[in-house]
Amino acid sequence: MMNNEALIPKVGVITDVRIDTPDVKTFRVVTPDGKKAFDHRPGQCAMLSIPAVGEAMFSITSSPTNTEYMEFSIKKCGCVTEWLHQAEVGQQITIRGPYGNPFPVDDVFEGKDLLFIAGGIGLAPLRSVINYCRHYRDRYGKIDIVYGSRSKDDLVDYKEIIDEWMNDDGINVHLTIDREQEGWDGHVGFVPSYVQELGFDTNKTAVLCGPPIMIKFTLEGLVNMGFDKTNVYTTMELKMKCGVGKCGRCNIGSKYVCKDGPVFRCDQIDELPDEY
Amino acid sequence: MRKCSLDNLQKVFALIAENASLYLPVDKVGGAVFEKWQEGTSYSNALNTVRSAKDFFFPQTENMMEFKTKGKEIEVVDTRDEHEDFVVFGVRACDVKSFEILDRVFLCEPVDSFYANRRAHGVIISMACTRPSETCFCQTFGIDAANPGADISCWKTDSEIFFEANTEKGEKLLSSIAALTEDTDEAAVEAQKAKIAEIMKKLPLAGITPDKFGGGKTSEFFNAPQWKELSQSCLGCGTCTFVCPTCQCYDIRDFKTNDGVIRFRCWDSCMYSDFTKMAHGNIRNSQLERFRQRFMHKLVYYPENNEGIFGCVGCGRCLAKCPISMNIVKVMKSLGGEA
Amino acid sequence: MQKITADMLIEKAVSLLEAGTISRVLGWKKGEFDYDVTPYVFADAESLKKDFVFDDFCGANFSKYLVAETRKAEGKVLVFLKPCDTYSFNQLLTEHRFDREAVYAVGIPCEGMADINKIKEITGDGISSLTSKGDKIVVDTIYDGEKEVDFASVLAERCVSCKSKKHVAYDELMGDEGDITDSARFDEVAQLEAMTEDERFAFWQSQLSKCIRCNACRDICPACTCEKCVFENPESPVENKAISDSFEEKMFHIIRAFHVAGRCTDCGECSRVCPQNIPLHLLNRKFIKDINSFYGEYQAGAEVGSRAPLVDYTTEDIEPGEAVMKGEGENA
Amino acid sequence: MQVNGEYKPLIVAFCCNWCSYAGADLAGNNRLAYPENVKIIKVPCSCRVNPMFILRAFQRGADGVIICGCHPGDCHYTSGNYYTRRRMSLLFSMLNFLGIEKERTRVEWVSAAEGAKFAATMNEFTEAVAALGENKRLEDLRCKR
Repeated sequence: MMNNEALIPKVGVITDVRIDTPDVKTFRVVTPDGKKAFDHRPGQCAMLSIPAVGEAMFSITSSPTNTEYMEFSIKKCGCVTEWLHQAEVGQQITIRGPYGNPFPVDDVFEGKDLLFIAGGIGLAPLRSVINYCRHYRDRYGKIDIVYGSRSKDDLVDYKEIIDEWMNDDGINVHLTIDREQEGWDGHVGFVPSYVQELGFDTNKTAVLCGPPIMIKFTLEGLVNMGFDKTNVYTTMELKMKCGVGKCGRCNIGSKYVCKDGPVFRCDQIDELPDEY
Repeated sequence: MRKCSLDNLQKVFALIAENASLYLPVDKVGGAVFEKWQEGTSYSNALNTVRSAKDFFFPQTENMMEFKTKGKEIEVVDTRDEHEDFVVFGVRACDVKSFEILDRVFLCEPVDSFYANRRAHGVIISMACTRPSETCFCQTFGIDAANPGADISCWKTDSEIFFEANTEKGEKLLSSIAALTEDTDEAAVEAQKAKIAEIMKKLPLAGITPDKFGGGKTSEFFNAPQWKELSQSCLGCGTCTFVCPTCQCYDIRDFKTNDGVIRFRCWDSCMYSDFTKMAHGNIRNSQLERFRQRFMHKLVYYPENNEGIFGCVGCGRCLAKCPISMNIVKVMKSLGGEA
Repeated sequence: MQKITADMLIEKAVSLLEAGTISRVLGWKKGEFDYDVTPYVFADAESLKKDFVFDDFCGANFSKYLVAETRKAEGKVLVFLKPCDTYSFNQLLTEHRFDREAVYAVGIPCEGMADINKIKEITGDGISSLTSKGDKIVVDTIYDGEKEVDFASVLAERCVSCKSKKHVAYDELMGDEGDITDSARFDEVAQLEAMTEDERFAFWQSQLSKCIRCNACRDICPACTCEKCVFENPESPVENKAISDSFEEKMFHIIRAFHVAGRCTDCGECSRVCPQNIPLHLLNRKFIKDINSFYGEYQAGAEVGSRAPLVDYTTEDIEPGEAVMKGEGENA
Repeated sequence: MQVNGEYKPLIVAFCCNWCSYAGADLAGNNRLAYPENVKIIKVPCSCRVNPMFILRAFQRGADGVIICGCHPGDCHYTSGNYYTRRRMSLLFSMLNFLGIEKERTRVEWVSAAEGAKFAATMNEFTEAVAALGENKRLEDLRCKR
C-alpha cells in the first residue's frame, strides 16, 4: 500500500557556495553519495528545506545537461533563504522535486530564434534554459539575451556571462544596469526600455523572467512591437507548500502554479484572474 | 438488502468493533461528534456532526516525517505506517459525497499516500436523512439524501435498520454481520425514500441551483461588484473552512521536539491573511480577495478541473456556524442575481 | 416600555441620512432564514428599507467593526448600540482604536437576544419561520407546524446573565434607559472554582480539546484589535495553526484570554461564535472575577479613559501566592 | 524529568538580573546547595517574563516554574515587579482554574543579599513540585518522545 510519497524529501549536501552578488548566492547540491538528486527539465523547480526553519520552492538554475549536480541561485529575502545564506559547504539540507512544467525546449523552441529577457534574480530560472540551448546549439536559431540589474554588482552569474555566453557564436548578450556606475561602459536603463531600443524581430520566441513590474512592462513593450503573446513565455512564483497541486496555496483561477506552471505562455496568463 | 431490529443495533456495533475500530456520531454537549464505539456508546439521533467526517481521511493535524539533525547532517525518518482498519457508521449523503471531492484532489497523481492509506483502510456506512434541516441544500449539487451511498447505505425507521452494500468492501462487512441481520424486501426503504423526496421539496433552500456557475466562468464572476458587499463583514476566521467537508488546503510546518524535528501538516484556510504571504509580498492582500478565492474555488475553479463537479456538498455547516452568517448560499444567490 | 422595532430604526437612520448627519449605517442585514442576520453597511434609504432588520437575533456587537469602517470613507457612520455594545465602544475609544467624531451612536434598549440553538433544542430542525409574539416566539417548522417557545427559555446564555441594560455611551438614545443589573454572571465561574483541581482539569480538557483553532473567538472579539496578532507572527514560536496533543489549544486560549484581561467587557461574543460551543467566556469571566476580587471592582468600558488593571498597580497589591488561594475561593 | 530512571523535577527559574540572579550568585559563593535541576534563566526584570514563556517552559518539559524578582519597591526600573505581581497573580490563578496544580507555579522576591533565601526557596519549591510528580497537564507529548 505504502508507496513513494512526493512530500517526503531526500537529503542533499551543499558542496559549493558561490557569492554572486551582495544578496545572491549560488549553491551546488548533490546527494550524500555525490550524485545528482534527480533529473529535471529546464524551468522546473525543487523544494529545498532546512528542518525547523522551513521549506521553499526554488527554480533549478543549472542545466539538465549537467548530470553531476544541481545549482540554485538564491536571493536572500525570507527566513529559509537567510538561513541558506549562512550555510557552509558540507551542510545538509533536504530536497524534493522536480516540480512543475518545463519550458517547451524540445518542441516549440526547436528551430526558433530565441530572445531571453531577465531582470535581477530572474536570470536564475532562465540560466537553465540558456545553458540547455547552448548545449544543443544546433537545434535552435539565433539567441539574444537581454539582462538587466540594479547595478553591475547585482548581475548574477556575471562571470559566466562574460566568459562563456559572450564568446559563443550566434549568441548576443545585451547587458544593462539601472543607474550610471563607475567602471561600467555598457548600457544604462531599465530592461523594458532597453528591449524597445534594441528592437527585435517579432518572429522570435521570447522568454521573460524578473520582478512582476518588469514582466508587466516588458510584455506590454513586446506586444507593442508586434510580438504575439503565444510566442512569449514566462515563469511565475507564488507561495507553495506541497509542490504537487494539493495544498491550495498557489491556486490562481483553475491553475496551480506548482503543477500547471511555473512556466506559462503569456496568453495563458491572460486567462487567469488578475491576481499575480 | 438486509435488515435488523434497532434493538440489535448495539450487537451489530459490537460485532463490527471486533475486527476494526468503529466510529459513529455520539451526542455531546455542544453537538454530535464522531467517537469510537465502546460498550454502551449510543448512536446519536442528530442530523449531523458539528465537524465533518473529513477528519477520518484528512485529519486536522498529521505528522508526516521526522528529521534527526547532528551538526551539518540530516536524517529523514519516514514515520508512515499502515493505518488500522476502521469503520465509520452514520455518515450522511453530503459527507459521503465530500470524500469523492477529496479523492479527486488527494488521489490524483502524485497520490497522497497519507490520505490513500487511510482511505484504503476505512469502510464507510452511510445513513439516509429523514429530517433534513432548513440549512440543508445537498440536492442543489445532485446529492440524494435518501440514497446516501458509500460502502454500505443504511436507512433507519422507528424500529428497524436496513443495510445495502454498494461496494466489495461493503459486501464483506455486511456478510460479517449476517448472523445479526436478515434478508428483506425493499418496501419499507422505498416508502422512506418517497417520504424523504417529499420533504426535500419543502426545504427552504430547495430552489437553489448551481447552474449559473461552473468551469470557464472565471471572467464572468471574478470582477463581480457583489464581492465587495458579500465580503464586507467577513472576519477572516477559519470557521467555514474548518467545518467544511470539502475544504482541503493545508499547511506544512515543522515542530522542534526536544531531540529532533517533526514535519507535520495541518488544515489551513484561504481566509487567513498569511495564506499566500511570501517574504516579498502577498497576492491577496484584502479580505475581499481571500473571500472570493474560497467561493470561486468551490463554484468555478474546482468544477473546471473536475468535469463540472462542484466543490460544495450542501451540508449546511457553514450556514449554521459562520459568526456573521455569510455563506455559500448567500454568495450563490447574490452572484446569480437573485438577491 | 415601548419595544423598538426595525421600522423605527430605519426611520431614524433615513432621517439622519437625509439630514446629512451621517453617510452610512452599520446595521443588520436580513438573511436567508429569520435568524441569520449579517452585519452590513447600508449607504442609502432604499437598501435600508429593503434589507435592514432588527429582531431577537441581532446579537452581533458592532463596536469592533467601527475600527475598520471609520477609516474607510468620509462622513459619520451611524451605529446602533445595545447596552452591552456600548461598553466595548468605550473600551475601544479608551484605546484610541477609532475616531469618536467619525461615529454617530444611537443607543437602543435590549431585552436580550435569542439563541437559535436553544430554540432548535426545543423545536427540532427544519425551521421555516420565526415570529416574535409578546414574550413568546412562534416557530414554524416544516415537520411539526407551528410551535410557541417562551422567549425567556431561549435567551442567549450571555443575555441570561446580562450585566447591564444601561448604555454607557451614545449620541442619542432611543426608548428608555435601563439599569445596571445585578447579574449572577460569576456563578458558573464560582461553581468551577468550587471543584477540585482534577475536576476542573477534566472539565477544561474536554472543552478545549474540541477547539479547531479557527480563530473566530479572536477575530470577533472587540478587545482583540491588534493590527498583527501574536498568533500570526511567523517570527514567534506560537504561530501554529495545528491542534496538537492538547497543548497548543490550551496555550492559545490562556493567552487569548490573558491578552484581553482587564480590557474584556464581557460581551460574550467569543462564546457566541465558537463553532464547537466551547464556553470561552468563562475564561474571560474568571479574569474579571479575579480582578474584582484582587484589585477592587472594575468594569472595562464603563467609562472612557479608565486605566485597565493590568497597566496599573498599587504598592499594597495581593501577592501571587495568596491570589491563587483567593482565586480558588479558599480565603474568599 | 527522568534522570537515570529516577524522577527529578525540572524547575525553570526566571531570575531578574539585578536582585534574584545576584542572589543566586551569592548562594553559590556561600556554598549553599540547591537542586541542580533548577535551571535559571536570567531576565532584565521579572516583568520581562511573558506569560507565554511560562507556558513554553511547561510545554518543553518543566515540572515547575518560579519567577524571582526584586522585592516590591526595590525594582531597578522602579515599578516592573509591581506589574509582575499583578500579571502573575492573574495568570497563576487562571492556570489553577484550568486545573493546573497551583504548587507548580510561584513568585518569590529575592534580593541580591538573600543568597540563603534563594537556596531555601529553590529547595522548598523543588520539594513541593517533586511531591506532585511529573507535569502532565501542560505537557506537549510531541516533546517527550
